[in-house]
Amino acid sequence: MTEMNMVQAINGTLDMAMAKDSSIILLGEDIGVDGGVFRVTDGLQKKYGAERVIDTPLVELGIVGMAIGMALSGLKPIPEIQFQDFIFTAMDQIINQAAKIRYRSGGEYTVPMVLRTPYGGGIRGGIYHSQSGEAYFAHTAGLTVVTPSNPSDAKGLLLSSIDYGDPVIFLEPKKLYRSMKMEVKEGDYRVPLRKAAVVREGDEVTAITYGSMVPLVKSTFEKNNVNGDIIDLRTILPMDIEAIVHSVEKTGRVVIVHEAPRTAGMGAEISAAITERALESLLAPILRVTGPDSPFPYRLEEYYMPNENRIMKAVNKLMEYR
Amino acid sequence: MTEMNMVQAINGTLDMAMAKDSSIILLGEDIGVDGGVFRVTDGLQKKYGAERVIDTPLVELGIVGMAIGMALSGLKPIPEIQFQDFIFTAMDQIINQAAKIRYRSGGEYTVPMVLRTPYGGGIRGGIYHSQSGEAYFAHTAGLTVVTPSNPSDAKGLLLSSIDYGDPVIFLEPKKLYRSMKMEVKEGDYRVPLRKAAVVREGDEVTAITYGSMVPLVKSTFEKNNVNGDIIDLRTILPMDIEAIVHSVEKTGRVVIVHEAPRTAGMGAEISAAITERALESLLAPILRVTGPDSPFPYRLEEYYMPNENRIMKAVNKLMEYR
Amino acid sequence: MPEVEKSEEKSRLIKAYTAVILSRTLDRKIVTSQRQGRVGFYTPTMGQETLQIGASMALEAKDLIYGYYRDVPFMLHRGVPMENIINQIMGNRDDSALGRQMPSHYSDKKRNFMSVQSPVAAHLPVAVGAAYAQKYRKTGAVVIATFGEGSTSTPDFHAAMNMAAVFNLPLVFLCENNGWAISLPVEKQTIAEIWTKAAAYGMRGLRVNGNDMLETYEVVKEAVKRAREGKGPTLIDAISFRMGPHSTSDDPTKYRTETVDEGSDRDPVVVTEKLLKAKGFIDDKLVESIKTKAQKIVDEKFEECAKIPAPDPKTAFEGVYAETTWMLEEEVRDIL
Amino acid sequence: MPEVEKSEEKSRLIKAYTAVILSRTLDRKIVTSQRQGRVGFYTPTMGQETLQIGASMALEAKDLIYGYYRDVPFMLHRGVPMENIINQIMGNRDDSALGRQMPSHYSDKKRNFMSVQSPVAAHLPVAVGAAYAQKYRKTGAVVIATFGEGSTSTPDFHAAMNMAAVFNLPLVFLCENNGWAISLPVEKQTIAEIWTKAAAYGMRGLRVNGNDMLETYEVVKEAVKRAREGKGPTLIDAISFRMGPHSTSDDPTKYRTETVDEGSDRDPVVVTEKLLKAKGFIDDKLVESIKTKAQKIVDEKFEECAKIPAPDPKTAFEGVYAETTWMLEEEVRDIL
Ligand SMILES: Cc1ncc(C[n+]2csc(CCOP(=O)(O)OP(=O)(O)O)c2C)c(N)n1
Ligand SMILES: Cc1ncc(C[n+]2csc(CCOP(=O)(O)OP(=O)(O)O)c2C)c(N)n1
Ligand SMILES: [Mg+2]
Ligand SMILES: [Mg+2]
Repeated sequence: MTEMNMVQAINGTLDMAMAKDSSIILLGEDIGVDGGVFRVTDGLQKKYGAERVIDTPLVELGIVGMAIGMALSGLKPIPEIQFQDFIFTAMDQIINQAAKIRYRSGGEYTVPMVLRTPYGGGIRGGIYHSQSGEAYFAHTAGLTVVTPSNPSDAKGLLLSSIDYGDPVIFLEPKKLYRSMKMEVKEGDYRVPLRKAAVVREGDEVTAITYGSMVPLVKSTFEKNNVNGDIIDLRTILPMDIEAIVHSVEKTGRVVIVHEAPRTAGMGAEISAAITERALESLLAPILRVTGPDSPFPYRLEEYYMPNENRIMKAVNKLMEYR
Repeated sequence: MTEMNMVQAINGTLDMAMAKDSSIILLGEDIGVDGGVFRVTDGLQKKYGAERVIDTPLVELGIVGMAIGMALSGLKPIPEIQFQDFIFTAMDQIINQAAKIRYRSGGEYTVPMVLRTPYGGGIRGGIYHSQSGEAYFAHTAGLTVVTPSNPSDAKGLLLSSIDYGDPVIFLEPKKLYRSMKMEVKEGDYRVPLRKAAVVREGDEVTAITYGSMVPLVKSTFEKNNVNGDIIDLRTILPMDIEAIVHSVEKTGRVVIVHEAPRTAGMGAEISAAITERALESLLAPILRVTGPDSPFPYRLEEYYMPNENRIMKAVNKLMEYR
Repeated sequence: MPEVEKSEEKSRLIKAYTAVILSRTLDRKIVTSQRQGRVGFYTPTMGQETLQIGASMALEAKDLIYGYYRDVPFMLHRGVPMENIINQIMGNRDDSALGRQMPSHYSDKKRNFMSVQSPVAAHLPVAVGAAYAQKYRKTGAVVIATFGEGSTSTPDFHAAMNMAAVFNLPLVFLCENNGWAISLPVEKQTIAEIWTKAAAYGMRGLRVNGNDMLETYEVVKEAVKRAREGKGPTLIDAISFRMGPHSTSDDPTKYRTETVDEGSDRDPVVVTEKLLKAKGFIDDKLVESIKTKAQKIVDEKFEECAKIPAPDPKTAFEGVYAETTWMLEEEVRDIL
Repeated sequence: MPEVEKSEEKSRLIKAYTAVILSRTLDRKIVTSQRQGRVGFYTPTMGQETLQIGASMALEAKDLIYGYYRDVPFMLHRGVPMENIINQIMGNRDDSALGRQMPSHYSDKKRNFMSVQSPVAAHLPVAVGAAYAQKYRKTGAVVIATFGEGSTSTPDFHAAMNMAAVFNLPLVFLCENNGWAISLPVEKQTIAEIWTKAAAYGMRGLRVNGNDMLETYEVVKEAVKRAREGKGPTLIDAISFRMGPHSTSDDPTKYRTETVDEGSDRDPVVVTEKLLKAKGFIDDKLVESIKTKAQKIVDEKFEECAKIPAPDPKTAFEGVYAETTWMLEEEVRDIL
């Protein structure tokens, strides 16, 4: 057990996995000699060579396309997109290729690939270095969308993703890269995909969240003595509907928290899925605390991101309802 | 007034608009000499010349990028993407450029452009000629997403879109291109954006739908004497929340119908928005009749698409609830 | 040329010619069947037979093909059973992809023919990754990727060309330059000759007369050899002509004036017959018998495949993931 | 050269040199301020001054610039007020984009300098559309688009180059080839020389020594002239060197061995001083006075701009559309 931040946890996990399995290949912009702009791949090229930790030209669709081809030929590629904001030129490769190859080939071809990319705000990156695009991926059958909320989960989820067999979009909350440290177990352990974690328990309200927002919701609940469940989805697609419904049936009050813009975001799906299954349990409307439906500002970033105040406003509204 | 199908209505509308305004330029693959693979732009190059009806090379991101640049320089481009399935290489231009230029430039630059593209199933196009991607666009602040459900609306919505001033994603339900004819008024008339239409009225249930599914929901309600409202969104983003809530408060029962896969689709947003505002009015869970969370099959297309049977199953479930 | 070699060449070329005829015969059959409503859609291959078969002759079994929707002759020569192709077009129960894809989207993993997709050129960066894997794993296999000249305008072509060159991969880019991308002639697609585009990536670029099967074979063979020896990728611009419409949905009279008719001097079937006759490998009698046999095979196979029923409806919603999702299970319960 | 021309040349070059010095001085100021925590982020321009200013000299007021995040010298020479640049970097109330964009994402519509965005090269297809509009509307304006050499690997570069050539547009592609894309040297970005990529599109491609302001000026001038005359686009590969880090977040010691120091022979400031001294246009005294004045201006402007407060919070959620949406209104009520 060592105290480490998420960057160190992911770096160590990649290192461990690569040492064991020579079919794992990393590729991306500035990930080799430079060790990645967030230093997540630091030292790995030195250790495993430029053939396994590939500095690519500046072309996201090429990075993803190449990774798909490697996966089709028996390797386990882990491509990195430097910022999730820059993934959109690769959307055809992701939506039309990676997500659909198993299906369209009747299972003859599969794409075991883990696409890592930092997402979200919190580093004053402005419009193009802060986006949270999970809903674009979550609407795409064939993809599996994962996001860790702490260093220890990052390791366990990443190891599960590498062995998963289908393409995983692994969204790393860059706000948490260095802002929290925790004990991370040594050796191989897995955090299962498609399973949520209840990271705090209580009776009166259910907060459903993931990734960068988990520590914020936790600290908000702790500071304000909110008597509620906090569900960390961990896997966004497919989400763990049982864990959600189980909690909602207990509490009857739901707040969903994410950074991404509200409209047609993941909060909508969570809300809709709950209403379909647990309408009778609801004691109040399901509320969403999210980024607003605008691009992400630079100087006024703190107004964009959900915060304690907004979460508590929603919780209070839920508690006071009727 | 002339009877016409949607292809004829759009063709005539483009013709009328181009005759009046020389700043309107069409561009896309095979739209000129060939008149478009669905013949929507037939005859327009002959009439307005190859400078105004541009046959472009095979590059969707270039088509959209060029259209944005034209718009920035005072023209009113109407790019066509041959099938919505092929729009994904242009997603960066759409999400990061078109949608964000007004905001990022403090309003100095704007993008008055109408991006037309046929979407959806119903022509046995299989995985890559049948997708309904409206949710990808609807999650993107800065875009306006419009889809007509009949020839007359197609004309009025298109004319409104051309004058709108911000980028419009104009989704044409290819299933309806030739499958229905109706009277279309001559001359200039507008169907307003951001406003839904109630295309059938009733008291017991509200169906919310748009585009290709509207005629199906209508015929289903008619055939089965369902006593319900049918709301045709017309504009998907931003949707007409007042029309929705107004109807739900009356009926208390909601079924949402779209072709796109369910998870994180528009149905989720509609459902979530209703629960936020009208929980107390709900007499039953909100149900979604949608495409399943899989790619779109070729031979078994009819199993993928929502149909009368599935809609009635949902309606009956709503009526029988409690 | 020594007798043994000569006889080897003869049997190789007769095999190739037979594939040309089989392809052409099958092509005609499918187009006709489409008009009769027995097939939903099809992209004819007429005019591109020899360039594909010339290329196929240059490959080994272990080599990988990232092809596109017009590669039926390539597949037939490579040994893909004709019924696999017809079953795909029918989308029936025996189609390896279970009728999920539109016609002309073939796949045959056994013969290393990668599943074809629709967004043109999207398979090219994927082919680059496959080539990287061959190099990394030292399999000795070469990847060949085919695509139309219209596809060179795409983002994917650019990404693939540059990366293949930068990583010096065992990859051959074979552009099936048939002069048209649906209605757009190559002169409006791009101003440069296709083969000259290679230089922009520091790659070797060559042009070849695709209607000459032997010339194509030689050029591809050399490119494959270089690739196998670690000398990097090549772009080959194989000039041909799309004799048919773009697809069965297309009406080329709207845009095309020049045509190449079957049986004319530029028809690759005619070119090949002349070539093989000049070599003394075939005569009218053999031609006749090959054609008759081809027609018989095609007719029989087609009717056999036409009898195979549609896949079970539940298969339309299987195989999205190794393990299905609860959402899909729930949705399917509603549908079936 | 007649006296009048000579004196015109002199004043033009002194204006240009002054812009070089102003840029360099401002660059140093912002980098220092960033280290002091007074600025959030910045992409230094050091090393690319003369190529930009040489290009700027070749343009008319009506011409359009589709630039990128390193184009401060270009803007300063073109007459963009320095406070506009600093206000953008501060993201304060007087920034025309209201602090919505990261530093180095400038915009100045009055001087036809298009709003800069982050995804590299995404402005290139947009520039093509702008050039199409100029041609269509017969404005006589030319569009110049700048970008780094790393950006040539992107899909957007490919799309833009091909379309500009196919439509024969009044467009100059100016590649600011500083040798690096963050940590990737140009040799690993692509194997071909950047200027040779033009041929793949049937476009003219030229290389120029970007550190030579006059050479750059002449080459760009000629390309602009051709563009204006309807002779089509040109790609110019302007060789320079990124003297600083990629950005203030970057540590080039991790990857870079070769460096070009300020004051060394390859520093464009030094090159330009030599050039103008040889022409007899400047002497040590004038240099001294220009530098002192530049420092004073920069210091003053910086402090003035630093005093300007942040934009009103509500502005962060305005201007997404001509008419706002009900969702955003509702959300903002919750936030403010
Ligand atoms: C990305 C994309 N855009 C548009 C289409 C529609 N489309 C199908 S084939 C085709 C033309 C392709 O031309 P070319 O690459 O020359 O191949 P050919 O059909 O001539 O063999 C087009 C535009 C597509 N399939 N993919
Ligand atoms: C599409 C995209 N991918 C990645 C990045 C991250 N990034 C910012 S600048 C840069 C390097 C650009 O190099 P070059 O084009 O040579 O310009 P330079 O910075 O050297 O002036 C990268 C990779 C980005 N901004 N956009
Ligand atoms: Mg072609
Ligand atoms: Mg550079």
